[in-house]
Amino acid sequence: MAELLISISTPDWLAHIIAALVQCALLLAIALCSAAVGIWLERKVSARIQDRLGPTRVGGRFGWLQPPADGLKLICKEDIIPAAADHILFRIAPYISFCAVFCVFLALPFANGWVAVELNAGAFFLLAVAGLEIFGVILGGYASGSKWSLYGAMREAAQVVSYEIPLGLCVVVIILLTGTMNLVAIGNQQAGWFFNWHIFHDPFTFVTFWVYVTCAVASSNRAPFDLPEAESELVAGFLTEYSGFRWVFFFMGEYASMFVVSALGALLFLGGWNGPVPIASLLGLTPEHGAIGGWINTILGPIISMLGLTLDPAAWIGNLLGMCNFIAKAFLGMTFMIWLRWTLPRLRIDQVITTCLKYCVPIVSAMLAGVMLWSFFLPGGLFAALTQPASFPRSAWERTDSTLRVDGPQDVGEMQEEAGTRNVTALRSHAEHGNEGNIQEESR
Amino acid sequence: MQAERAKSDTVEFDVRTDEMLINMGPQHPSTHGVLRVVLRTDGEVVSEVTPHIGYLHRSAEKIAEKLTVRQYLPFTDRLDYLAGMNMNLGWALTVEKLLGQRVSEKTRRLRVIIAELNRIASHLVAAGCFGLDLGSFTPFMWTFREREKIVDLFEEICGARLTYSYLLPGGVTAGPPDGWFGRCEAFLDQFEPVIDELHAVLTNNAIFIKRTAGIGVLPPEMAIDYGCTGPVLRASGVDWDLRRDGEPIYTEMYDGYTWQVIAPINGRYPDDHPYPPVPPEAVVGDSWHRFFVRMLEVVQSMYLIRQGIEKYSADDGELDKPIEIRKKLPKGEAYLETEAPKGQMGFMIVGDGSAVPWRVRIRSSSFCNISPLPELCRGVLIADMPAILASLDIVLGEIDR
Amino acid sequence: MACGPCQVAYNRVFGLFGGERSGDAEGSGRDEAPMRNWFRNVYQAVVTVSLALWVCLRYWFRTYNPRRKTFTEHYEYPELPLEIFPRFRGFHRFNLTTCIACERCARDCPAGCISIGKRRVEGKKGFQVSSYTIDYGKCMFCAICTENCPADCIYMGSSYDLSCYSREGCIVDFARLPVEVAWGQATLNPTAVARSKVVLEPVHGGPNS
Amino acid sequence: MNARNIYDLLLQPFRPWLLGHDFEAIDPWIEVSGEGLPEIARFLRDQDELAFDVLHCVTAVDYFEPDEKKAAKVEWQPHLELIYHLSSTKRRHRLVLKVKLPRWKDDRPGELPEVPSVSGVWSTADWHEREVFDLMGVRFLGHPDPRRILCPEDWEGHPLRKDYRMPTEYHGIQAR
Repeated sequence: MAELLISISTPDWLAHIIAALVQCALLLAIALCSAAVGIWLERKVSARIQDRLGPTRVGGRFGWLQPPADGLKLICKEDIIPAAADHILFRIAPYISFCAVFCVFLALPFANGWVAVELNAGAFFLLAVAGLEIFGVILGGYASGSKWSLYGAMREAAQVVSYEIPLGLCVVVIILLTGTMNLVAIGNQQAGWFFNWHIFHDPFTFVTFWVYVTCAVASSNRAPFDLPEAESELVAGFLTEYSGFRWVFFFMGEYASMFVVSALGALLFLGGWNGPVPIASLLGLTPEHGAIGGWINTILGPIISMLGLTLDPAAWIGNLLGMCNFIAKAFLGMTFMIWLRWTLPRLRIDQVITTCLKYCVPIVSAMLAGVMLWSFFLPGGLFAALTQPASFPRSAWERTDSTLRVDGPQDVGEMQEEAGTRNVTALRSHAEHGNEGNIQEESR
Repeated sequence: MQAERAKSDTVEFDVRTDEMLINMGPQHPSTHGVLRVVLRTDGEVVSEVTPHIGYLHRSAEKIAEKLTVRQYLPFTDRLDYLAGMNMNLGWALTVEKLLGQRVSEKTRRLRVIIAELNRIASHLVAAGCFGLDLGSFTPFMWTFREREKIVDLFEEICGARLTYSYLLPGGVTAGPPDGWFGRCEAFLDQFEPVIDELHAVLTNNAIFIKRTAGIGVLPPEMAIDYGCTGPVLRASGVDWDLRRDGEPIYTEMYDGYTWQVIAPINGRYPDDHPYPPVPPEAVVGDSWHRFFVRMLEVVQSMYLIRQGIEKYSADDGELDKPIEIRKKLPKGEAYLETEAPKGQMGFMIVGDGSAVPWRVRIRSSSFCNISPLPELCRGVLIADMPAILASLDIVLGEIDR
Repeated sequence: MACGPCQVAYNRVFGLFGGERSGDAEGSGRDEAPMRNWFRNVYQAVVTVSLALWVCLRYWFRTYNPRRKTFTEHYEYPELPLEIFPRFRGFHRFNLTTCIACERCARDCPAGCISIGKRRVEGKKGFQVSSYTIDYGKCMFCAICTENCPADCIYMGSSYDLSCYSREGCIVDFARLPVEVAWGQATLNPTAVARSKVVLEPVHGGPNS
Repeated sequence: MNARNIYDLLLQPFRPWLLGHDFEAIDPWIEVSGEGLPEIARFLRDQDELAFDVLHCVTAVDYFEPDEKKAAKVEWQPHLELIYHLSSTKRRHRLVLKVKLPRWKDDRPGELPEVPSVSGVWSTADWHEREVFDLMGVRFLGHPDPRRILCPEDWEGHPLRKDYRMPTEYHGIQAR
């Protein structure tokens, strides 16, 4: 983007600012849309589970426009700040909460290389920043000047220290498997058919995935872990005193964080932007240019280059498909969380801590050890072992070689040391192919 | 007993912090109306609970001193508004007891069917609200859906959906319309699988068990001492049900029916129905058992309704007409308790020879059931408060009268 | 196991899984075999949560069945009026022409919400009703007023739209209402009332409008 | 065991405190004097063949006719009557205890009559006695928590008394 602007003789500094703003706007749009769609989904799914219809009026038969209508109503509401509240903290708390969630989107790749800031320690950054969301909750609960809100805040604080540990361990399991913290690389390692997904890598990752689901639900404060706002116990917990626009921010923060944890789960375990069937690579919509991809490139290539862009249209379309795939998976995860929420009763605060620390941590630790052993003996994964048992493990090695591609700007030499030997060949192939069709390049 | 209580007054703490007084209610979502409970808490641990009632006081007893017994009947609907029919029945029977009047066999059959239907409706609300208070919204909608069907049946038979005024002293306003029993049985048939679904989402659910088992344990002696009745008493393992153990004017309604009193005797429930197993964490008298007893009573009520419909259809007697609106009451007083869904609902009428009672006393079941709340809630977590309150299944209309 | 330490070690390891199920039905099996309990809890949580999820999923998809639909879909209240039963106790229907102003309904009313204004007519027997007022702020729709009416001129109607915007709006004078509103569908035949109560068109123009 | 047998059993230890009975009434009752109430209650609860472990209800009835014309016709003297409904889950029998009290202590209007509390015997009595105090104006001596229960703490008067007049205003709220 910046390059494009510079090429049409925009000053350097302006070009970079504009490029950054555009990216931010795009990401904000994604965050808000995901929240809006999440709210709509929540209302419809919960309604169906409860044998009713949900919104049917605003925006046609399916009530598509209900979330904006709700938002409009809430914005029109009076903004009430209790007299006993700490005004400044009360005011900024919702924004802190929302900004923290929004920051996560910065490092979240939506497709191969389609990420605002590609970080080598992307997984780490994501976990760390997502954890900041609770600052808003705790501040808001504390600043409300209400005892119920204070309880909500304290519960959130107690909850966060318990779920963050197993959540981090779950991510460590995948990092162990992939040998990288780069989320783009992790996504690309799962290319190919669905059995390349990490969840199907071996039984240990499968269990880890479900532990991740538990912790992810806890981290987005959703039932059965919605203790900070437990409406039947704490009235509305930290949200008790909030109304109108500030409440909207908390609310959107919650849905956006649902989207984030679902997306992270999809990325780490469910193949990211790689569908169950590798349509993109079957159609040749990859940098390697298969039949259709080459065909598209011959048509679109000249036009693109006329515009002065360095872009591989076929790979770009493939990435677009992957992005749709990725978002669909994230929404699937959200749907699961909604389904779970409307099914289960809420846990008690000590039971939340017990579940996270006494159940999830041991399980995921065992899984960590299991994955360690498994990837040492059967690095290709379960399906590779099952489909080609005779030539195992050799065939699994070759399989990794041919199917995995790692894109993204990584220091190969450094990564070689860190990563398991399994990835070395993959990284080599990356080095050979370069990274054409990378939006990353374009945006710099 | 006082000494035991004094001993349990102190709550053990590992870490003591500043105490906090916190007001739960009267606008709290899970106090089932306008109950106000003042909690003294230390962190999340509740060390003292003081219930304050009376926010819904409507002088029901004073009103009764101005109206005839027939005129007062609509007011009984407003006591336990979730079981208006049972309230009507209790009032009607008390008036009949005072008048020394017996209704016909056929009327009694109809009364059993109606009262048991309403018991199902009330227990459904209790079960749904229990789920709601534990944060599970969906069973609430399912139980209200089923209740809606019962309410439709009631609307068809008496014309109202909440305040029925149907079972009058001496008889009923009108017999059931054509085909009503068919619809009633159709409801029961489709309702039976729903019970299993409720068991799946609540009774057997691991989280539900963890939240309720061993919480708010009410030992049988304490339950009797506090005058707890109904499912609350039976869940503590006391085999006591006025439908079987009450006064003859009430129990004769249930003569000839095959059913069981649901109470865990020696930790075991009657096994005439494939009930889900009792989890090992559950202690007799805890919230889980109180919930479970209600769920099983629903099944027994279904048995009773099915038998009642059979008997009613076979009976070729006449339905009785209700008493005159200004019927004179004899001098004397009559007190009768009936087994309402929430517990034993007692009415006392003091007649002075005129049509208007001299004094009416309403002994409400929830009033007694909620009185051990300070004992039950001492030392629990705040999150257990709604669970215990929900398991007692109170209705404030009845407590505050 | 002959030697003591071995026995202790054995017990320590396998005691965690619990040799026998601890406690009776009343006791808590919590502390006796922590490991066994741990696995049991995990197993139970997974099984029961999946079961509950399955039950909810079944509802979820059952509602798409065009023959079943969702439960609420059968009640299209604001668009279509609710189908109510003939015995429904809604707004009263009152026939001014047959009322003899005996005040029985007013006396029987437990809430005291009926008041009747009447005047003598010269040269005629009985009274003429000049106003027949029901305060719907007090009325509790118990239908006692309809029970003893000697002229059968008051019935419980079918209108369930009971809201009004002021307390004064709750007070309805039936003598001033047009007869088709007070008595509905211009039917003055009391035996036809029960059947005429099943209204299928929206109820509008009620006593308050 | 019917009321007559129970009366016979009570006769031996508590003869001076038993003031009357009616075994033919719809609910047979025994009248006892207020001062002996706690001991009789304890006896009824603890005696094995009686075992009255449930106190259903504590009620008070105000026998007072505010209308002077009617008051001339009534056959009773103005008084308050406390009624205790007891039953036993073990023995499955029922009993009604009555305690007659003056409407005002020492006939001084405003001084509430007093009676010993039985909340130490049956915990049910705790709230029920509070309610009787609140609505009927009977002071229960030895009650652990003698507060109003249904009316607000600062409510004046005892609404279920026959001569009670509803206040026209309560904290600026028009009541009539």
